[in-house]
Amino acid sequence: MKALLIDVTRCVGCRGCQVACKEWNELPAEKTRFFASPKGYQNPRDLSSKTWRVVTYNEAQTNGRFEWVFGHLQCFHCIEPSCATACPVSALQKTKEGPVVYDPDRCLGCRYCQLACPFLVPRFEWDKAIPKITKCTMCADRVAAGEEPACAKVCPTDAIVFGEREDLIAEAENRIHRNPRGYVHHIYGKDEVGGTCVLHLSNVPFEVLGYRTDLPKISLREYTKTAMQVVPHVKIGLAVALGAVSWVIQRRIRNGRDEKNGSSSGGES
Amino acid sequence: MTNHWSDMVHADVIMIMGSNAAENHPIATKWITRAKEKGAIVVSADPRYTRTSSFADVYCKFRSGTDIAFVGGMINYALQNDFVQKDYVLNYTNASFIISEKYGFDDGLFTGYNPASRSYDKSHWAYELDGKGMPVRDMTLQHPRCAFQLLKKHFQRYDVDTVCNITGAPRDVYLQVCRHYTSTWAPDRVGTWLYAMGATQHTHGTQNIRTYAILQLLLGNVGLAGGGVNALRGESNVQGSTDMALLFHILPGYLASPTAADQSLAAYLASNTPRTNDPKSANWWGNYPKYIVSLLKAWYGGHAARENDFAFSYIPKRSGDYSWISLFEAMYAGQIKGLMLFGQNPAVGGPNTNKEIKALEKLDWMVAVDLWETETASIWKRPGVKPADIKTEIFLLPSASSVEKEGSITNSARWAQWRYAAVHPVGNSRSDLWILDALCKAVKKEYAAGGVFPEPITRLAWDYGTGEEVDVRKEPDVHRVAKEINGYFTQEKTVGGRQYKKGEQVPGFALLQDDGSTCSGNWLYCNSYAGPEKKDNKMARRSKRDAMNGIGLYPDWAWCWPVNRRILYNRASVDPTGKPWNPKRWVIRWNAGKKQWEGDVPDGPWPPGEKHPFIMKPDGHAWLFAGNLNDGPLPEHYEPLESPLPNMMSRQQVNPAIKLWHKDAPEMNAVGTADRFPIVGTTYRVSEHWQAGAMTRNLPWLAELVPDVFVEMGVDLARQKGVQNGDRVTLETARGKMSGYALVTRRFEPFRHNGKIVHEVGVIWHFGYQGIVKGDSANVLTPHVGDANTMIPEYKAFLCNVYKAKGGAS
Amino acid sequence: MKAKSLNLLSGQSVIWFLAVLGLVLIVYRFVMGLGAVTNLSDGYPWGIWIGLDILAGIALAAGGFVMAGTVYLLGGQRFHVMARTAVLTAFLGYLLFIFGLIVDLGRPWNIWKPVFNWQHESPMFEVSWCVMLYTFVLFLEMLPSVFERYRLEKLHSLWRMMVPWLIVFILGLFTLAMTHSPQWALAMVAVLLVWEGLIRLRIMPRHAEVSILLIAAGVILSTLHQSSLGSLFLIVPHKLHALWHTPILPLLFFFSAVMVAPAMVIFESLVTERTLGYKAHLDLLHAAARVMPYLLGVYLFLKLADLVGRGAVPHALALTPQAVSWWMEMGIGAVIPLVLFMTPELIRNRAGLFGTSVLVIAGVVWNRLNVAVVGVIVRPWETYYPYWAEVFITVGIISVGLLAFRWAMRNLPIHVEGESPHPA
Amino acid sequence: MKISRRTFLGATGGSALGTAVSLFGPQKGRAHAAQTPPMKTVRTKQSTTICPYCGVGCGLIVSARDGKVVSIEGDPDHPINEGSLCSKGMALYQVAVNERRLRSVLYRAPGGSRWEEKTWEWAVPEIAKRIKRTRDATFRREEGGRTVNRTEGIACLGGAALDNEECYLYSKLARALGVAYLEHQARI
Repeated sequence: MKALLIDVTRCVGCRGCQVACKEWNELPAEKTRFFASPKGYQNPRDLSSKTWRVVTYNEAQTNGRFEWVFGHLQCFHCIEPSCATACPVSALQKTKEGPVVYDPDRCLGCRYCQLACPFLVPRFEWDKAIPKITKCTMCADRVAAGEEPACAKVCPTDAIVFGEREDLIAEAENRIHRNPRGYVHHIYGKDEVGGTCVLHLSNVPFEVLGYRTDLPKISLREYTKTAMQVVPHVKIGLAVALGAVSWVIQRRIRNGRDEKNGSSSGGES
Repeated sequence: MTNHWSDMVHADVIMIMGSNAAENHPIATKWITRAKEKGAIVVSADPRYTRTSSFADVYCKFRSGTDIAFVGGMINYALQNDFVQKDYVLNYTNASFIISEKYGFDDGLFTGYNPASRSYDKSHWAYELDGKGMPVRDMTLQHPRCAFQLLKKHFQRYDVDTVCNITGAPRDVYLQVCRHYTSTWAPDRVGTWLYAMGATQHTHGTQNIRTYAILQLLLGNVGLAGGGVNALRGESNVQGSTDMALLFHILPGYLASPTAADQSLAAYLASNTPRTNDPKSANWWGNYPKYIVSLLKAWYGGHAARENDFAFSYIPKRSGDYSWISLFEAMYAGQIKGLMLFGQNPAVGGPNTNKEIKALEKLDWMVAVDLWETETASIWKRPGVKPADIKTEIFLLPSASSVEKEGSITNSARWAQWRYAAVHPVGNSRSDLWILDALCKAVKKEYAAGGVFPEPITRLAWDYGTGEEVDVRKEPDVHRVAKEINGYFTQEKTVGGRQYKKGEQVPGFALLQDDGSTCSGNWLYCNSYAGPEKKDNKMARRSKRDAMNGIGLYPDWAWCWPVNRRILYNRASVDPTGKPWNPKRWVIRWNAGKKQWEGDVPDGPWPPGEKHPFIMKPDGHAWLFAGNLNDGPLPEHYEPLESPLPNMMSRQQVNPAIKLWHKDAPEMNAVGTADRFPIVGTTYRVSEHWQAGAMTRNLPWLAELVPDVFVEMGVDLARQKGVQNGDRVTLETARGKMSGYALVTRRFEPFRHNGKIVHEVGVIWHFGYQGIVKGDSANVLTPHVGDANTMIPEYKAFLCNVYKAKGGAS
Repeated sequence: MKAKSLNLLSGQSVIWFLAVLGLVLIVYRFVMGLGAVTNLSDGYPWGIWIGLDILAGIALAAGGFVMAGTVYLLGGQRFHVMARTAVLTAFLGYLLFIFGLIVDLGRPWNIWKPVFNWQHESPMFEVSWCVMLYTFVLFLEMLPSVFERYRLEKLHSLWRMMVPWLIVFILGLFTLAMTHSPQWALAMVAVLLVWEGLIRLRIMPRHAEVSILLIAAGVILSTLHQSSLGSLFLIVPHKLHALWHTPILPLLFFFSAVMVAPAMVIFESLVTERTLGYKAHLDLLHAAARVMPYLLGVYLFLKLADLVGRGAVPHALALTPQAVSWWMEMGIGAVIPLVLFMTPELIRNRAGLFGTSVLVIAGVVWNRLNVAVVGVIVRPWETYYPYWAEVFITVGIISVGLLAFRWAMRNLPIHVEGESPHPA
Repeated sequence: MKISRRTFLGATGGSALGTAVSLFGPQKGRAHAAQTPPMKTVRTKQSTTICPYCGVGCGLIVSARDGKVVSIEGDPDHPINEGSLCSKGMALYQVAVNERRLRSVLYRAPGGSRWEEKTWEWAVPEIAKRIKRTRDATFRREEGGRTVNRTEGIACLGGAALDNEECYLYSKLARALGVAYLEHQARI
């Protein structure tokens, strides 16, 4: 499975990736204003239907050293994506190659994927009469053609690299091993929500970059799995139970009535 | 750049000072971070913690305008601790040269100073010559007047405490910087120095760079892979445009533009061709006559002949200074009537734009050639003016973008690379080549009927395949122009036993002649188009074959001046026997068996030891002591024109050799003082915008990334001023004021100087009143004052005040 | 009386106005996109339309299946008189939800896609099938009233003949869609066929008016989707506040829907009595009210035991907007009505009965809003408050519903005054 | 030199083959990236260029179809940038395709309040006339008895964004006119 490894210690915040994403995916610019607090250089403020990738600017004091670290917002391409689990019509799907892709022809626009995504990635075209859910596709068209995603290709410092997920995890572990003081000893995305296809390395705690560190290590699909698995059981069980209960009750009513009236009337005709 | 972009990967220490490479040359970071991966130390010295600082191992702050003190201290540190590569310094620099007895230095002034003209008599700083006219040397470096001892004495004054007091750099961090960088004195270690406009845009900009050069020479870092003094140039072809001499003081190939004193070619050559009596000096500039004659032949063809001094009289002769600031002062004074602009936007980019815009209004006519409607072309539309009041007639000509035309551009590493037309120019826009060709033909037509001194125009050699008439459908043949720049034989000629036919391309500048048998529009580019076919266009080469030293020179990728030499001064990368100082990443080496150099194209073919390595210097040595500069042979710290502090080194507050415009032309040239303007201000750029902004503020994607002017200021200052992050603030100097959003950040910290706290603020200068995103230009703040040698404006340090703008928060 | 009908008239014109305003806004929404009429955002993709119209609305429409189940399956024949009203309310309710859903969906023309694209891991898929099938079931349940009103005897007999087989088919197909397993589907079909067979053999009880299988299907489908609406929020442990996010959320949703049914019946009866003049069966309402303390008690117990079990009690004690909202929900919707329903003097009069029921209803609505909106915490700087147009579209849809309800009550044989409480 | 980049053109193949989507039934686990449409750069004419922004000199590949630029990306073969770019270089597409680009000659009369669209055929001779008029009025053949042959009445600015060949002609033309005030970005 293909994946991206984003090593924020290598990122210089040039935002080539942000523009490359727009160029390849033909996304329009947003009207922005200076983003005062707390990000300074960052713009747009957030992902949107027009912006699938945003570099964030974070000032931090860690280990007595001032750091200016650049985070990356984009789809994490979870191994078991909660958006795909949530989607009632498989408009969002995980491909074998790694990207989580979207098919507008199926989409109802229910936006459950947006609710389900722990990373707030899927974005809706609120301003359109015929809206779509939009998000980073890991440049699935390029990946299918054997190319790397636009953001990985454009990155001057190899802060974003593209490859097989296992290889990238090995590479990330290797980097931490080689430079143990230069990294937080954690590969973000290796285990988060059951693992993602976008992995992050950082020299500052991931909260500083605005990443959620309270996410479970299991796929969010697991949270609905039981509830969904019991549906057929409930269905058949309920049918049998309802039949049985109604039979018992009706019988008792009839018996009671028989005892009272000695004849049957009412319930049936 | 002496070296090139991917060469940075070979450095052990990378000093980034006066440059914010991550913002302004983002792809440089590819090679810097790769070097870092291999263990290199990256140092960022900057008044503000930048995106470059974000990946540096050491960040050291210092107040804008105190570069000489900062690096002077490093030089002193190297000299005091003997972190000097002695063999290199002794053999390849002028350290051993004895300087004239007339030299002296006292209280900030070198000898020979004339306060009335604010200039030096440089003869006080000359070498002492022996009877044969050879410089006297002391190879023990002990003579008190040898350059090395003078240098040592001069920089002794820059001890760590003094330096930290002047610069405001934290002592411990500063010492770390010194330690890291001077570690490259060892022959197997090398450091590279990256700088840009942060270093040059000062009243002592040239001397800033001199400190870098001196330190690099002491450490033996020039000429080596991963070393050098590297100016990161900010525009795609500012190297090429300089090579082609779009500057008043030079002709193509860095030949001096003639002055009124040069009444004949002979007089011109006499004053410009350097001479040496040292047989070991290659003295490359001794070829001056060949280059100027070949240039004149390229311009005037058959009309340039020995009989008429090769039409030398057609070339304008200057009297004095015509540099940028002088130009706008002259325009303001009403002297200049017409202006042609090709892709330049002074209404945003010039210093003291309030004055420069006023100057533009005084023009009779303006021809602006651009892709966009720039601020300059639309001064009559700017906020607060009535168009009717502006009488300037303006022609705005639409030009083609870089993907709509063919030609070469030269990057910062001197690589001339060919571009192709992918599509036709949009609408009715035309390439600048077409526009220049059309204008020239039209002017020729005008002068065909006579006019003042029409010969330089009517006789100008101008045939690029479009016929006599202006025709919008006929694009000039850019290959013809490129071949003229390279040069060709104007007649049959035998050189070095080989016969060249008339019209044959000259294969290299060593074959250029001073008898009119060759022409070359720019001798430096001779060899770039060495044959008649398009395949002979070396600038279009795309081979990734590496040279045998395997250090990524890629000699068959594009073409690089001079003669495809990828690392300048590479003869200094080997010891006097031709063995590389560092065999692991050698640039050139002498193959004694084959009796030839291997690796990069060497600085001349001579065997090791036969010639001194710095062939462009008449003495063949790199200059620790430079007697040719206007403001002194050794760098000395002076404060910027506007500074909140007295100069702690001497009573000379500012560079004594600069022109003081506020005295000579006081109108709109006010200078501020620390009582009203106590804060140091500086200007800079961001990665997402480019220069005066027309090329980025008109692109929606880039406008989105940085939509507004912002002013960066420290937390303490913001608290004092009652400014919150995101508030609108006004910056004011003696010349103007502008507003932007406050970005309150810990990346800007106050400086301590002798216990006094000085705050600094910075503002991006890309904005103007045109484009998708608009804002005030920061250059309304900057002064009309220039460097003593180059006249580059002092954009980087001025006095200002900042306060919360009315209208409040965002 | 005159003053009252005047009131009614003016009240009605307000409703008409609101309905038309809502419809106009809805047209605007389809031209300009959702952003133009809502404050919904990528952080808060679901707002009051989901919280009120769908989650709360469907919970409140649970009266339909609860009454039908009680009457036809659990022998609560004496409530029969109310069953048709409840079914009508439910049917209109579900039509409105679907209408509301069409307004809310970004791409409503694809609303039929779940029929063919089976993604059974999605609670939303389950909900959409259930709502679709249950609306169909309600439609089938409604048809006899229409047949009676327009005396369509032949169609009525056709209906009688077809309904069981239809039920077997749709529940079988639904099981297939949810499991992708023919075995499960066959098992479901088998159970239903056996049941129907036993009915025909007169071993299992049957009913003259309705198909027992139809009623059973209604109960099954409702049980599933009432709980699945809770399952929708299981996937957001990272967004839904710990006060509400619990593995038993589906159970709580289901139970609270059942709990609110008697309250809704009381509420509707009293409102219909007041506005349309149909006499309420007070005895039945009291009977319903007597069930309430048990339901509320169990609900409270479930909620609190769950909270304690998950160790989430501190969240309730923290001073956060969510905690405040939780206390309001629990207080207004459960604790106070529990006390009130246990106070016989109070529930004996109409006002007390009415007020207390309203509290329960409000509690459930509050609960659904808490789960869908208040309890969803995305990022500290993001909040959601409905836009005025959003509110008026909801109000407009409800107004349309009220008008439809009024029309149906007037024109269909739903409510027969003075009808005997005994089944015919 | 026009190049055809294997890495770019490799996309033509399988991606064009869309998989037929069955209408009815379970949908999970069916998706392949191969179902996605082919890259927009297939069947385009590709040529190399060098970035017009800073002095690094990065290589780019312009993909054009029917005379329109489709995409501009980093040139992976270029030894400096190896395919990577910064935000500016990556935005070059919007220099090529941009409604704000000037498309015709504009003229603003003295004191005028609007641009007038003009033709090249009108503008070029008009400008030549202005140049001649100003040059003739301000040309100085001598100064203090010395030949200087220059005009200080016309200034020429710009050029760092021009090609070498253009700079050279600009330099040549300005000198032929006798322009003394010739400056550009390199000074500032």
